Amino acid sequence: MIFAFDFIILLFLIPVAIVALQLKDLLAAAMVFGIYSFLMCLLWAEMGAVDVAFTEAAVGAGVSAVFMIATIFNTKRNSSD
Amino acid sequence: MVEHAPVLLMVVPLLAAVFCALLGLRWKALCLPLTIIGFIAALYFSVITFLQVSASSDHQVIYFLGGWNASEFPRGVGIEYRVDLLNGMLLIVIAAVALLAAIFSKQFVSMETPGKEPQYYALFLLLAVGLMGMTITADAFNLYVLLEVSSLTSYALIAMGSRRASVAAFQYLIMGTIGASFYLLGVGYLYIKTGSLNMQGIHDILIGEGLLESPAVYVAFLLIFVGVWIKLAFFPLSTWLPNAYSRAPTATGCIIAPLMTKVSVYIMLRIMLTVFGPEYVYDELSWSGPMVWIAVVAIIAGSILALGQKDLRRMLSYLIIAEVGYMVGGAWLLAPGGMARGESLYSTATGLVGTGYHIISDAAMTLCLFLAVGAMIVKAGSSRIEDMKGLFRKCPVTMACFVVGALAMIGVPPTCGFFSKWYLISGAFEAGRWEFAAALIISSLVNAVLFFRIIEFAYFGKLPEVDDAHGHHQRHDEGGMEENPPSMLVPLVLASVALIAIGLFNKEIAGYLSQFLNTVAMGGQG
Amino acid sequence: MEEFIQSRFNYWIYVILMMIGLWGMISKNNLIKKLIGMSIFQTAIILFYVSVAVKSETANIPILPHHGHDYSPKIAFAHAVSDDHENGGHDDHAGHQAHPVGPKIPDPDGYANPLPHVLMLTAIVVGVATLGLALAITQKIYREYGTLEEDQLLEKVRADDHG
Amino acid sequence: MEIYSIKPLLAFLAPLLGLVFINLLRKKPNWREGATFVAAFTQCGIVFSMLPDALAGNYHVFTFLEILPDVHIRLRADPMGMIFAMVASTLWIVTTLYGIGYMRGLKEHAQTRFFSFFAVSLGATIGVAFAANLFTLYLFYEMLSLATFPLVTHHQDRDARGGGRTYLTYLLGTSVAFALPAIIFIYAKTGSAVDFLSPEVLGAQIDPVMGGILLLMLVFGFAKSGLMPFHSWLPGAMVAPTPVSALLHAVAVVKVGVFCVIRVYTGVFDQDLLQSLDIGVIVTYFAAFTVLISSLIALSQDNLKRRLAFSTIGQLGYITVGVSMLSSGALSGVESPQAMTGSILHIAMHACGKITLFFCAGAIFVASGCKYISQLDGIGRRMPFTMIAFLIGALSVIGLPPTGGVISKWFLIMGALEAKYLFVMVILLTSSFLNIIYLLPIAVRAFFIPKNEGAFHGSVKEAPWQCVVPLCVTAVLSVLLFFFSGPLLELCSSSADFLKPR
Amino acid sequence: MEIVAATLILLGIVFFFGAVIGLLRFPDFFTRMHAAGKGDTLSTVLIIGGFILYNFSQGGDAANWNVLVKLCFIAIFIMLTSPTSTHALMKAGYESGNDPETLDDEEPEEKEENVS
Amino acid sequence: MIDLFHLSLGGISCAIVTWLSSDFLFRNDCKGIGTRFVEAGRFLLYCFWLLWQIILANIHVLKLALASNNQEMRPQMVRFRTSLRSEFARYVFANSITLTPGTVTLSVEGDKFVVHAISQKVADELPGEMEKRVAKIFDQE
Amino acid sequence: MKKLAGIVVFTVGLILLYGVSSLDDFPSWGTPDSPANKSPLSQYFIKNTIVDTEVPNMVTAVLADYRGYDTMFETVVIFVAGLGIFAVVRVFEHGGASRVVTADTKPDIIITNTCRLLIPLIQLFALYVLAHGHSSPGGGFQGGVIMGASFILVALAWDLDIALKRFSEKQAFICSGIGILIYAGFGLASVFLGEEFLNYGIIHKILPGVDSPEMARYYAMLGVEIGVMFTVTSIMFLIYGLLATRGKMTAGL
Repeated sequence: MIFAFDFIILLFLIPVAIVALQLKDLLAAAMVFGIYSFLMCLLWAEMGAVDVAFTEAAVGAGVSAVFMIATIFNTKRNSSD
Repeated sequence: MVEHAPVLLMVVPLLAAVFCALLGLRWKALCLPLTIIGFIAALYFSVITFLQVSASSDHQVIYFLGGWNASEFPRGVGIEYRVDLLNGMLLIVIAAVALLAAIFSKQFVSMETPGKEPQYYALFLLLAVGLMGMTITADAFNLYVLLEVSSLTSYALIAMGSRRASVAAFQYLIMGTIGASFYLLGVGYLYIKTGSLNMQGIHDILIGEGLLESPAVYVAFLLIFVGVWIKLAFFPLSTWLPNAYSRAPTATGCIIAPLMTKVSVYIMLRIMLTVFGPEYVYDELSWSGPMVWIAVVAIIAGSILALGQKDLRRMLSYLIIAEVGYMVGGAWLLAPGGMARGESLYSTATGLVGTGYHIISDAAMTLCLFLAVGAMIVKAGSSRIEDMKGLFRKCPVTMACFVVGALAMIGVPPTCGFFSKWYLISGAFEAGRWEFAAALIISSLVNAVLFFRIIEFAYFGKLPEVDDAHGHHQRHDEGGMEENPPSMLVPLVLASVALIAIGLFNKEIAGYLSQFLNTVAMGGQG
Repeated sequence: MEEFIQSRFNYWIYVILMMIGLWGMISKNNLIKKLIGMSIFQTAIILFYVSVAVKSETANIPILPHHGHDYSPKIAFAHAVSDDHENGGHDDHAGHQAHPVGPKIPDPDGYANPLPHVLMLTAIVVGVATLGLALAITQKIYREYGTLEEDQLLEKVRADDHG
Repeated sequence: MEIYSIKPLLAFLAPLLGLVFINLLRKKPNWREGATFVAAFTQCGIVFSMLPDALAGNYHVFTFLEILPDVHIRLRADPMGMIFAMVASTLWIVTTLYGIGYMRGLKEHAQTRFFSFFAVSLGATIGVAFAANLFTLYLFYEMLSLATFPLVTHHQDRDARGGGRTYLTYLLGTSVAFALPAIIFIYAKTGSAVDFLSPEVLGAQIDPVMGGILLLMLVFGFAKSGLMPFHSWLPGAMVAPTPVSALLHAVAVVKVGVFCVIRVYTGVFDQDLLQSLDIGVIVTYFAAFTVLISSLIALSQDNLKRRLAFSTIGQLGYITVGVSMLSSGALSGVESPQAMTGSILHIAMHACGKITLFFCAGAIFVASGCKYISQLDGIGRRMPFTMIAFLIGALSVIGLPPTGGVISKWFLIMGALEAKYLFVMVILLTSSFLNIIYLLPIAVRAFFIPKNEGAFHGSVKEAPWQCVVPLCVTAVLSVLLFFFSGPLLELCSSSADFLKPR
Repeated sequence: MEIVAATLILLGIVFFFGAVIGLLRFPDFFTRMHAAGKGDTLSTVLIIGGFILYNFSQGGDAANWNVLVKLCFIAIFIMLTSPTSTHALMKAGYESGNDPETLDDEEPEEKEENVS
Repeated sequence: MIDLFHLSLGGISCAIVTWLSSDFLFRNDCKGIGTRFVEAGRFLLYCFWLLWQIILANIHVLKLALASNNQEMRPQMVRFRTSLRSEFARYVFANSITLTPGTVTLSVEGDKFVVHAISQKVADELPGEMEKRVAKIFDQE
Repeated sequence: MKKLAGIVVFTVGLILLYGVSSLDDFPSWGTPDSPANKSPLSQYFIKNTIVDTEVPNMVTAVLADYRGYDTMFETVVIFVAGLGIFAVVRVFEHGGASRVVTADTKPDIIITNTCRLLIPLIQLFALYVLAHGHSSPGGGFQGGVIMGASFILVALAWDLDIALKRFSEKQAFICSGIGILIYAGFGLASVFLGEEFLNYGIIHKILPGVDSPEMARYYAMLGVEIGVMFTVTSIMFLIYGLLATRGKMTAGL
């Protein structure tokens, strides 16, 4: 358990989450969301939840981002907020 | 095999769903029979389970999945099923409602969702599986998983419908996810305080370690209940319901409307009685006062909003909100401090009996009404109330069933709606909650107005083809009759018969419920 | 104070992330934004659960180092049962004494609590399933209405209702 | 003495069995009407077969099932119920005949439905008559409300719709809003649905204030009694075909209302409790008010059926007044009060008189198409039987000899004296006077004023025999009741014996 | 051995640092991609190499061989995917009409660009 | 953890992957196994050379990045035709170009290469020695 | 609306903070003494997974055995998602339906070649994750996602049509169903052998070469994970296909 590491990632998560929600370009938002998931996954791995981290890496940062991008590709890329 | 009935009643429909999805790719015609077989099996096993329960000495059947028996291992190592008298009855209701709805949906599925019959029926089966699992599982997290199974299926089933349905489904999805997540979070708070996921285990630790005053448990309670209230559409959190239920495809509405909210109410009841226990819910929190008032508001608001609707299904959806108010209010009728005063739950909880009874009877009522309305919409070509003109002449059997459902909703004896109101109101009197009784009466009156309006339209409106040509003639009675096909009528008639049957056997059902409460009270002490 | 911050920091951040997610779900206008909010929300909950499972310093990841099969199954099984039931599962030294040549019992404090991890695996799966379904519904909405902005959407739905 | 017997059930089921046959035979009108007759005669026979036992104090009892914990659906043929059941079942036979004539004469539509629901209504009426406890009473009361709805709205036109709407709104509304909560409250308090033979169950559980509120809720809840603020369903229901108005709205339905009120006074509250209910006076005032006002309104009505309807409201007020005097302290210690006897008796007497009047109104409509009193000038010469019957009916309603109405009115007035309610007596007398004013002139006009232009077609003759015979029968019955009122009186006084402390 | 490992890791970090500086300083999308896409390939490989050596220095029983193989796979994987992803990004940028700043036209540095 | 069970699992896994996607990895079957081994050997040697090149180029880019004025920076597009014939060889070549910092393959269409170079120095080296070495691996000189 | 949302969010946040902030009530982060970590349940898992199931990875053991029922329904959730997405977005356009116009339909040589090299490796890795899930992080779900990703990669690098030739829509459905059937089959097998549903221990009676219930659990868990992998792989691919082509299942992203 490395507290500093944990601390930094946690602090980093908040701006990433906000940015993911605030970006007007949905594709970028989806990518930032992928980053958010990846940070989470790092955090969990660091906290000893390797299985969870692994799953999140495969799912959150991987498949869900792909799904989102596929949808954005098929709909609209810009959002009003 | 008999001792495995509690799990087989879920596994068999699950397998039916899988086969439906697989074989349906090649033979579409197999789907409906498979669905029906699945539900008949579920019904059979539910009945067996219920018989086991009522035959057992402590009125419950516990099934340890994976064999992680609580007598050999710490409780909660594995997942367990706990069937008692109330959820045993509910199982039967779910299986029966699903069976009837499946038969009924035959006409609609190919019409409303062409080419997707296998998926439709598979989802249909899985929805029922999820709901049945939710009712009998004794594991707080397993409940979440099954909740999501049923929620996801219902989102999909609703979104399959028209274009408006997809928007409603999206709103429902967002709200449903918030609800489920809150529930999950609440379970997390409970877990960190108790270290258990088993409902009874959580309760025992809460009582045993004196955690009743812990802020974390309080927050857990809040979260779980807000989550469940969102799921069951308790009034201020019910904004998603009317859209979702009224815009869903007809066949979907027929299973979701009767079951989803009712099972969620049961979940609330279960969490109140099993997880937190009456000691916490009624004595420690003393929320009964405000809760009943909110329920009163829910009832009145649901009824009044229903009055303003022009669309039949939308009107029914608002009525569901009112009905949810009945049940939530009934569940909270118990006066605070009663447990501390040493009153046993058994002797003072007519409101709880009423809630349990209303869960069952409301499932049947809503089923009957949604089936009838589905059939009426087919004949009228629209779901607007004005378009229901002259339906009595066109399809008397359908309308007779609708009238039975309407009477049940109004609360006319000997339909089940009357008796559930009876129990609820007497519970309210018992607890001295006059406002709740008044709200129930007002809601009855509003229901009377609502349904009467429809019946009026259907009864008085003149059909164009029936005119003086037939007028003043003996054969007038038969003029212009085009009744719905038997696949729709049979479930409908069965549903309306069930309304009366549930009403006539209310004493037995209430007896089981009292017995159930007795068991709960015993468990609470032990 | 430092102690206080350090001992709760994870929980505070999870609360903030949850608030962000919830806010995104409720107040964002774009449907995909709502879904991103939903995912953030769910992930925050997972963070909470994972934080519950942590045992700082002492604990390892919940995987036993697999040095062959030196956990003798038969004896340990019987021991585990008696241990958990007679001593309430708290005292494993007694177990050692009872079986002098007994098996090596993993130290409960030496490993992170595996149960929340298991739960969260399921929760992640549920999350991705929900997200996928929601995206599908979003696509259908876009196909039918040509927009993903909620306010425009509601207007069009209202027009549908009246028309 | 209670005898376990299936007879009350059979009396209830006879019309329902009739219903089955009516529907099976819907393609053959003659057979269908035959089925109705058979059902009617069967019912009547069963009811009368219980009369000797009832007079001997042996009540036939049948228990269906325990529908709620400690609540049974139970039928019992006690004297009060017997009176009502006899009246209803006898008049059903007559009305059936009349109905056939009327419906065929006017070539009405949906006759199968008409006779079906008629049968159901009669079943429900018998159910109310024999109901042994409050719950059973409520059950059949609601059944009657619903079963009569299709009859009221038989024409399925705009008027029928409005009338039907008012009808159901008032009846269902009041019963659900007032009676049902009261019943549930009583259940919650006593754990039973008070059996009418043991009213002391409630008395032991309840304080006077609550009791007074319950009394009001029950009395106003059974709005079929036509008590004043909730009376307007009755004129509204006059859109129904006349046989319906005749049997149901002059006899069955409204009498069910007052019957329920009497049951409430005698069966639900025991005398000690009643005496302590100061609030009960309100009912007396309301009823007296109803009597007076309805008579005044009736004066202003030109539509014959509406006038009769308001007259009915007034007459129902008599009954309510009579029974409501029980709750005043003045009657304490009086065994079988005369007002009570009068009330029960008036059910029968008024039934015969009023049904005659309605039959006449219907017959006039069938024969001439006239609905309004102003059109009736000179019609008596064309339809002598009808109008003579009308005269007799009117006399009975007014309360003049030689008709049955006199007897019941006599008892009522004596009762008012006994209870020292002078204003009631004054109102009863005033109302009788008003009755004379609004009823007798019709007969007088019909006979003595020559026909004026455009009132009715010149070719008007008597209505079909199926219409005329019944109205003659009921007219004769009204007269006979004056002369042979012995058994009825006996039943009435044994009904009033309910009040004796047991 | 450990010193070599540390050196390799440090070297990797230095290259990373260079890539970051380049990312910040280079004028347009394409040149930045040069820095970002390639700097990390070498540095990651170097760092992984350092890990491998460190791993060896800890003594070589089965578990460490296991780790070694995994690390090698990671290195190969990165060598394989990194150029492809850089290429894909550059190509996407090129085809979406993002004209590269070339020799012929010197442009100001604040050119608006689309990261994705 | 090396026991029969896990080894057999590994064997089964390999078999499954072979069954699933062998046609991906080896698209044309005309080459013999021997040739493939020879090519692999040469490729390994090439890799080491490439690694050296990469290090060199990296230093170059590092210098570029750290230089106070970007005098040496001359971003430019280089277009040329390759002599490599097989698709895989072209792929290896293109990837090698991308791997060496300073140059990125923008597109490969047929034998036409479009490369983006960051400075004049790296641009001048194209296609140069690298192409020859790649050609040597696959016998396509 | 935004204001209301803000109020709701802040209320929720305050409630949650209230829950976690009480020092003597809510256990500190990372303490081994919290009720959750000290509970018999958690201790039982840590101490006994290896003796009960022979599986060193406690998470896998708990996931696939102790709480195997949850995992079965987790698989069902995935299955539901696949069915649901199919039901919601799939459109059937037979004949001359217009293909989805994509930015670049021509596969790029560099990307395709990299994928050619990578995809077998990815698949091998997926199988490794599955098979080695008993003693290292991983398992059926992760393996399944990676496997699914390999097929998604095919679709991304070339074209969905190419991917569909290897793994058609129908095959995907069948595989997903088979996955659940495998899972439920293990459960039912134990029912037929006379034990509770999913009580794998009993399977040693019919499994050749396995003599103890513990090893039976070990192998059955692997079997169950294979089932999960089947479902997850096919559904992930299916979802991608449906989402990327707006339900047309041709060409696409």
